[in-house]
Amino acid sequence: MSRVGVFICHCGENIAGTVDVAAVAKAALDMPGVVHAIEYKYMCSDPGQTMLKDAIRDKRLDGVVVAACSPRMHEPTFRRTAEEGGINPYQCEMANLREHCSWVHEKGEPTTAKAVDLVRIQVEKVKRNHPLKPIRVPITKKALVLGGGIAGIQAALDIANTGSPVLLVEKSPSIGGHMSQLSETFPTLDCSQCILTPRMVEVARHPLITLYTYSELEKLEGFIGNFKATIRKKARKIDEKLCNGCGVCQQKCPVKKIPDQFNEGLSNRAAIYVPFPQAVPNKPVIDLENCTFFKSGKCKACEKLCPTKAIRFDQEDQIEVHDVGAVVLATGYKTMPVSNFSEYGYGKYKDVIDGMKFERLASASGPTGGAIKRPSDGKTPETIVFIACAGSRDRLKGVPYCSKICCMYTAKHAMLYQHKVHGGKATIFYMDIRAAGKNYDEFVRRAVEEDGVKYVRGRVSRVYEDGGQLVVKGVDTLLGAEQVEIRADMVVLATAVQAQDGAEELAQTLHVSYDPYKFFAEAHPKLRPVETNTAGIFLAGACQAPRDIPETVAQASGAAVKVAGLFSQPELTREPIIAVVDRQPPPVFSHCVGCFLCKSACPYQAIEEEPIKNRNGDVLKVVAKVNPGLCQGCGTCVSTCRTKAIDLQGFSNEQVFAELMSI
Amino acid sequence: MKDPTADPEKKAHTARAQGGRASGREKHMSSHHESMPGSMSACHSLAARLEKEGEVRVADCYQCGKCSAGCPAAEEMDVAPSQVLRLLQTETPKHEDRALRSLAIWMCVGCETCVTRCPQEVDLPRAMDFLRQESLARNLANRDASDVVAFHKAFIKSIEKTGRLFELGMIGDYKIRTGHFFKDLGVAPTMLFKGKLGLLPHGGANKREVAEIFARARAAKKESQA
Amino acid sequence: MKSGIQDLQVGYFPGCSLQGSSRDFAESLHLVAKALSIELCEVPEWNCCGASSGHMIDHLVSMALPINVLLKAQKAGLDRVMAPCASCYNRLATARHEIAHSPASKAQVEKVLQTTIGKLPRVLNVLELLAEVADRIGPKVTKKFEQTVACYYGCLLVRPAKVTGFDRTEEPVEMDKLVAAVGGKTIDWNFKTECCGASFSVSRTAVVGRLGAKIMNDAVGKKAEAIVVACPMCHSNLDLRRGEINQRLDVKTDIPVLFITQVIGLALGLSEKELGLGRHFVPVAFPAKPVAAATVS
Amino acid sequence: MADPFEPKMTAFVCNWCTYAGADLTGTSRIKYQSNVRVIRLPCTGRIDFMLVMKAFSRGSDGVIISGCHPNDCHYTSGNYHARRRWMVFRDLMDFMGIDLRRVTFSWVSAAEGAKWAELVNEATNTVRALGPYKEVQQLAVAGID
Repeated sequence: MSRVGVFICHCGENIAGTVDVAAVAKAALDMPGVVHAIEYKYMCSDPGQTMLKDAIRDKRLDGVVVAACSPRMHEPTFRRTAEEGGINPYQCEMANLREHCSWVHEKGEPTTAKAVDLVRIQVEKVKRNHPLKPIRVPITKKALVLGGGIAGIQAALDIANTGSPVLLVEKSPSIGGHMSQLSETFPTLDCSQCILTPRMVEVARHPLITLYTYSELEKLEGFIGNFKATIRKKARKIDEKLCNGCGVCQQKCPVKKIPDQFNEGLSNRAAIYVPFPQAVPNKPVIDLENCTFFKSGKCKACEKLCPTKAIRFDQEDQIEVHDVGAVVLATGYKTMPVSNFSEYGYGKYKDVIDGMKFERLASASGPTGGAIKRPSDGKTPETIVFIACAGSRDRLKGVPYCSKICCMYTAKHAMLYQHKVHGGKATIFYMDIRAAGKNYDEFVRRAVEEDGVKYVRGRVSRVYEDGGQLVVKGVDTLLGAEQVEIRADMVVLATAVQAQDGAEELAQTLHVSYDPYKFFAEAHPKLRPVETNTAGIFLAGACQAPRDIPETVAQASGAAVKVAGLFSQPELTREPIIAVVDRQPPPVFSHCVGCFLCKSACPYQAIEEEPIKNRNGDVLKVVAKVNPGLCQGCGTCVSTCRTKAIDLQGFSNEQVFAELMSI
Repeated sequence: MKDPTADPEKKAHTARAQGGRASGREKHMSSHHESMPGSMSACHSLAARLEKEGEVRVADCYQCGKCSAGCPAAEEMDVAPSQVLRLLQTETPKHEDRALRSLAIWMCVGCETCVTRCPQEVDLPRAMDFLRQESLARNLANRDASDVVAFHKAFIKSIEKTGRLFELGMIGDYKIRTGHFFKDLGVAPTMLFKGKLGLLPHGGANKREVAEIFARARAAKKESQA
Repeated sequence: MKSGIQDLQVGYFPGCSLQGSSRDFAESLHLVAKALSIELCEVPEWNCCGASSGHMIDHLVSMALPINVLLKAQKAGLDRVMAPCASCYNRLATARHEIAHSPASKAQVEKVLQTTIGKLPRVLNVLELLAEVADRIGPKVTKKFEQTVACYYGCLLVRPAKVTGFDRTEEPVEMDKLVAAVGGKTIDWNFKTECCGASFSVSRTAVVGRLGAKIMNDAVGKKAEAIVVACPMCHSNLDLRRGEINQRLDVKTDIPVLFITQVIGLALGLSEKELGLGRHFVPVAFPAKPVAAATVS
Repeated sequence: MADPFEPKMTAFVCNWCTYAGADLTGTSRIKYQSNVRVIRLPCTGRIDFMLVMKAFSRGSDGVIISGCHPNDCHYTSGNYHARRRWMVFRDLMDFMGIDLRRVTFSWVSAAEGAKWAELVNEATNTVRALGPYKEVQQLAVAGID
């Protein structure tokens, strides 16, 4: 025999203005099991909460229904109050009289009637509530960071510096990411590598960071605080302990004509190579597609000449499994391939390049030593055209969003060009200049006012080659959309920022949601920007949306703090809203028949198989068992269960059906 | 629910979702109407009619100018293609009038280059068709385009008469409409001689049927205007 | 060698200009089709599709006319209709596309045509059709067409992509493949799909002259010995209006303009006369080459 | 004589998308018809379709089921399970002679306050037009449910 108390909130005029609260209270008192019903101006206020606590004590209530705003708003508040009042917090339910009633319906009889129903529903539910205990789970205080770009580097360092060990996994042979390819950085024009490489070294040296380059995450199981990560270390075919990075191998390797990814194909590399001089670790890797030995079984030049005998042709991939408590996703972005631009020649013109290629041309460590030269014939371009929004804000090309960084780096490119090529003519075709950021707009203005970069407001319709030059057919919308035709020596496309290849697959392995453009989804666009919807997995950098370096670093540190915060707790407590399989005294043991439909339905692999043995240890039957750590409480298993052996605490069949019956 | 996957609205990113395509649409429509409650422009503006009748969404254009940049006829135009759209975007009679009186709408060749490259997939050629018709209906056709107008009229007339295009007849009609009697005198005889111009209209088409199509189309238009 | 190749039947919508100003296109098309055992089943009682003026000043009519044609084709049991004229092709395809995507417009047209519109036949252009039987061409070539030509696609064969869904929008290649199939060389040039002025052929010859000049200039500059087209309007604009064009060129040009069907025809050993080359304004002559000479009957 | 028929609508919604969406409808003060009674569940995946049958037999004239958009499930895939189950169950209900026009299945995200209002109004109007769901209710009264 339950004793339920109903507490109706006026929420000032918000509820009382539309709903006849007195009538609701009166109706509540007639509901079976309700022994107490009052209405008050602000239940969430201090006096309001006190009333609730007192009532629990004085009226010996064992269930409470607060009829006020949305449970998504104040459920935690009132559950705490209920607990302070001396009952189990999960004996408190809320009827949503505001968002679902008073705010959305006109004042009147039907609305009050609905309010009464909403209260009745919760009363019927709360009568069937059971005291629940929050779940406590341990935490493995080790973090996994995916991606070794600036985002991953920053996150790894910040986490490690709080004293927790970090595994940093990077799929390419060196950490550094896109930032290591950049020449100078806006708005300060300081050299990218000069600021990045020290960080890379710091990572390599940090006692708490274990570096996994040329490695990928194969599998992630488990849940917040208790993940199990399976990492594949791809075979470099090098004994990293012996190799001292002298570089003899790549000098002697006979295969030398392989386009160098790091230089965006502007130069060549050998089949055994270190991606770039400042690479971390400074150890080579053998590229199996192009190595003569792996193609024809002959050569082994590197092995013969390696002074430390570090070459290992027979080396295999290694699989390692690690327990980690939190994951930071920092897998970065890619840019739209130039071949996507039919109107600019499907990428067939050598001198139509993208921003990243230009970075390599402008970089002191690049193939031209920082001199701007045409890929086609090595001549210095006297006229150069930059096309902003190449693919961005372009539904036709599937990228309706703004890539955010292009305005700034294009301004930077034009500026660098003007500095390096005196008397050169740089024109930028743009739609809008988006330079919101500290010293950003000043930077753009500088490009215009001091370096004489010409900004033309309009998009380019077509680029084609004619007599060794590129004819750029654009328009100036500030001159009544007059056509502008420029014969340029080089065209640079500020290509759209897109989600990294394989982002979707990764999101699915990690159970994090992603947006239509395959960028990982933050838990809340404003208030939870570095968290994902999967507890314990955090976001840093351009894998979540186009970002520039300062933002990326800030977000990485933010993610690191989230991880540190998580690790600072002795253990985790979670809402006990989880599924349970019923257990019966023998001979039934459980209604579960072991069909394990629930297992296939469960999104969290939370269903385990549990053999029930008799006292001499032989298995009587195998039933489902819910791992309370893994279960997130979606209840999909409950509706799948044929024998109703599995049920969801807090939303049990009994409760839900009772709610239904009360309508 | 047309295609759930095409609808990017997400609790996690309202922000980007609004920009997303499928949702962008409804979003846009509503705001578009709220923006000018009850005013002439909201319901009767050319932009609104174009969206209703032509399914071209003028508001989608963000004036990047790519259409004007690639337009082969732009040199002949008094108003650039993108600007023609701009004139419709303001939804004011003054600007709409300017669009309808423009030479540009008659200089459009209908080569579809613009719509092929338009990042917002705005069907500009369709809009041009619409404006030409409207311009004729309101008698605002630009004088300097009289020859083009005459050509189109002669063309249509010829079809209506014979069910198929009778080139010689059409050209004759065109010349009478324009008075360019001596233009093309050079080529016409050669064409005849080379058998490229038939002296008699082609048979074969079901003239009555075609005439009826024209008649019913006219009726339908009258209806919609009323 | 005919063995193994069964007749390919396809609906055929000649369109007005093939009966008049582009007779040669029709003639060559029919011969080539016959040679490649394609049966062109003319749409009975077809009417003009309204191109190119229809849609310019009367949208409803410009929808009703082509749909009417497609309905006739459908009644005649044709599941595909090939329209050699690029302009007709584009109108038919566009109308079909709009009907499929706009219920409103569909209703309107149904009202005008006083019928309900079901599944309409697919619309093909001449290149699509020939590409389908490309493998039949090679074996039948008797005189390689050993010229270097510029394939000029013009606007309406490839645009807009979502309507035509054929070839690459910016730099199509299907025609080049066909020319290559008969032994010809094609140049890589920039004006493959730039507009030639289309319907301004009569009303604004100056425009045609200006646009045509750009096109010819690039083609000649890149050493083309002829222009190959698949569109009557392109043909008349570059052939019939050569005078206008040359007025705007520093160096006058007299390279001929051929229909793709004529090119294939020549390679299949058909005579210049039956292919209607005689009807061109710019005489069809190639720089003396043994093979080229041989093609002159 | 008797007042005009007002349908009883029961809605099964997930806590993370549609319930939150309905909250947004409230905070943005968008009005809709008050016939609907919302039953809050963690996820549409939790919806045992026996609930739908029960709702009808308990006198609901119409049922609304709504959760997160595909790819956006708080539990990553619960809504897919719901959709799959719904596909099957729909045919079953059809076979059982349940009038499918009385069941509305949709996605409403936490950002779609307006959509929730539309959804409820549409569904309610449809069912109002269909009239009370006597057929099933009589069965229920007869004790067959």
